[in-house]
Amino acid sequence: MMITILLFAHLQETVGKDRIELPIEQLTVMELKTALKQTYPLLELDHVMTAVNEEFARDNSKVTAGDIVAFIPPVSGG
Amino acid sequence: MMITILLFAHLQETVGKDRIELPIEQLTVMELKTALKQTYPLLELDHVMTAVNEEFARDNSKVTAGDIVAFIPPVSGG
Amino acid sequence: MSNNLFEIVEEPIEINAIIKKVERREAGAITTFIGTVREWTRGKQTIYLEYQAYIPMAVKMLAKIGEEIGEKWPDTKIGITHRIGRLDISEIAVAIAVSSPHRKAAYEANEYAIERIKQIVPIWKKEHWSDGETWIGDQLENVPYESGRPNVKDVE
Amino acid sequence: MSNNLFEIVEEPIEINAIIKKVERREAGAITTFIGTVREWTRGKQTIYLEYQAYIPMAVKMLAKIGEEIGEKWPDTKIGITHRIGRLDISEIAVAIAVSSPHRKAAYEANEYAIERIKQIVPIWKKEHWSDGETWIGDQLENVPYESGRPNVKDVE
Repeated sequence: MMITILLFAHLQETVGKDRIELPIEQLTVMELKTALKQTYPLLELDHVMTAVNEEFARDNSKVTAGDIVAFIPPVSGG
Repeated sequence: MMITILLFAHLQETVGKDRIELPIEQLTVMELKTALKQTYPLLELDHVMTAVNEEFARDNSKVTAGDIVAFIPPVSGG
Repeated sequence: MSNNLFEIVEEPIEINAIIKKVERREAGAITTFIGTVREWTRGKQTIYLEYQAYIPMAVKMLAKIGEEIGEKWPDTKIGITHRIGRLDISEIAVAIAVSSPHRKAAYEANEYAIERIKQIVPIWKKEHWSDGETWIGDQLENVPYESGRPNVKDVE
Repeated sequence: MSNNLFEIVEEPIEINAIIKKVERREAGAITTFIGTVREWTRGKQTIYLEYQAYIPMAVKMLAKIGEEIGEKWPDTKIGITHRIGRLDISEIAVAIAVSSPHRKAAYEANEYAIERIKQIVPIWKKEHWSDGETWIGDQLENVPYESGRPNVKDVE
């Protein structure tokens, strides 16, 4: 099982793709951000919100294999 | 030359017509109201606004032959 | 519907036509207000409404409201159409559209317009209830006039 | 357009369709907000916009705004549609319609909805200016992110 990470807006352009799959069993949002920053130039991750399975989550929220994590930069709809 | 008086809403129904023409040269709005109350059952005239030539007017405004006077009960548009 | 920004009409109101009148490339926000005929008011059932207007003065007063708004919210553009005659439940009695570069002014100017319409525009509403009829005496709908002689038809 | 009250769409938005969704015989007031693509923002010219959304979550957040409004203004009914993809100047990006028995709630709930959309709904706007492109970083339009690698196309 994988954790799926969805990227949008400038994050997507920075990484060059719209999703990343990681073979991890469980970790926190904060640990996930740290892991991603080691692989990708995603310093902004410190400043974006996170959604787990389409609900906003905190840095200490747990992420488990099978979950979909989305990083939500400041929104600009409307 | 006549003064034309326009009636609307319940005033129109009370009098049974939508306009009255009076052969008067000049008078004030207040004098006109008093004159009308002698002929018609229009006691409410004390409580309605008056427009002379499509502009709101005061009780002491002058009305001259050729003018169009409208009595404006509290409005209920919208 | 014509291109006049301020109108009294007897036909059904097309909301898109009013919006079109105020659209501008520099405007990012358009608010509309649509006043429809409500079936129930404080437990009383309306069957239909009749609106009457002193038409030329009503148009003039709508334009005056437009001027007031132009002074208070200089970047806005507003269009107002009010319908008269017989209106059934859910039909549109009044439509107001305001465009503006930013949304705050579009909301404020729009709400100001409907408040002013209820104060200064010579239009009157006759409620035909399930149990009688009444000319509505003010915009708060709490000063009904007693019904005059029925069957005297509006001429305006 | 479907009958869902909260939608993310790729086609042009029909304002009448949104209004229809909230019409009710007991509602006398309907307010709408239409957000269009503005050509000029603080002296900068927009050529076109691109909106991207995290679609399932965006729909969920729009529905959440609807629930919040149902609690604050119990008599209202609201519909919100946001468009994504490429939008040209004057095209409709978002439309909000609120019906209510009385107008005050219809204005307030409508304005609340657009404020909340700009806070919690995962939708992002990329401005294509006459002199470059920028993902807009927040709803105040004053925190632009630096443009990423160009030509990496949005997939969502």
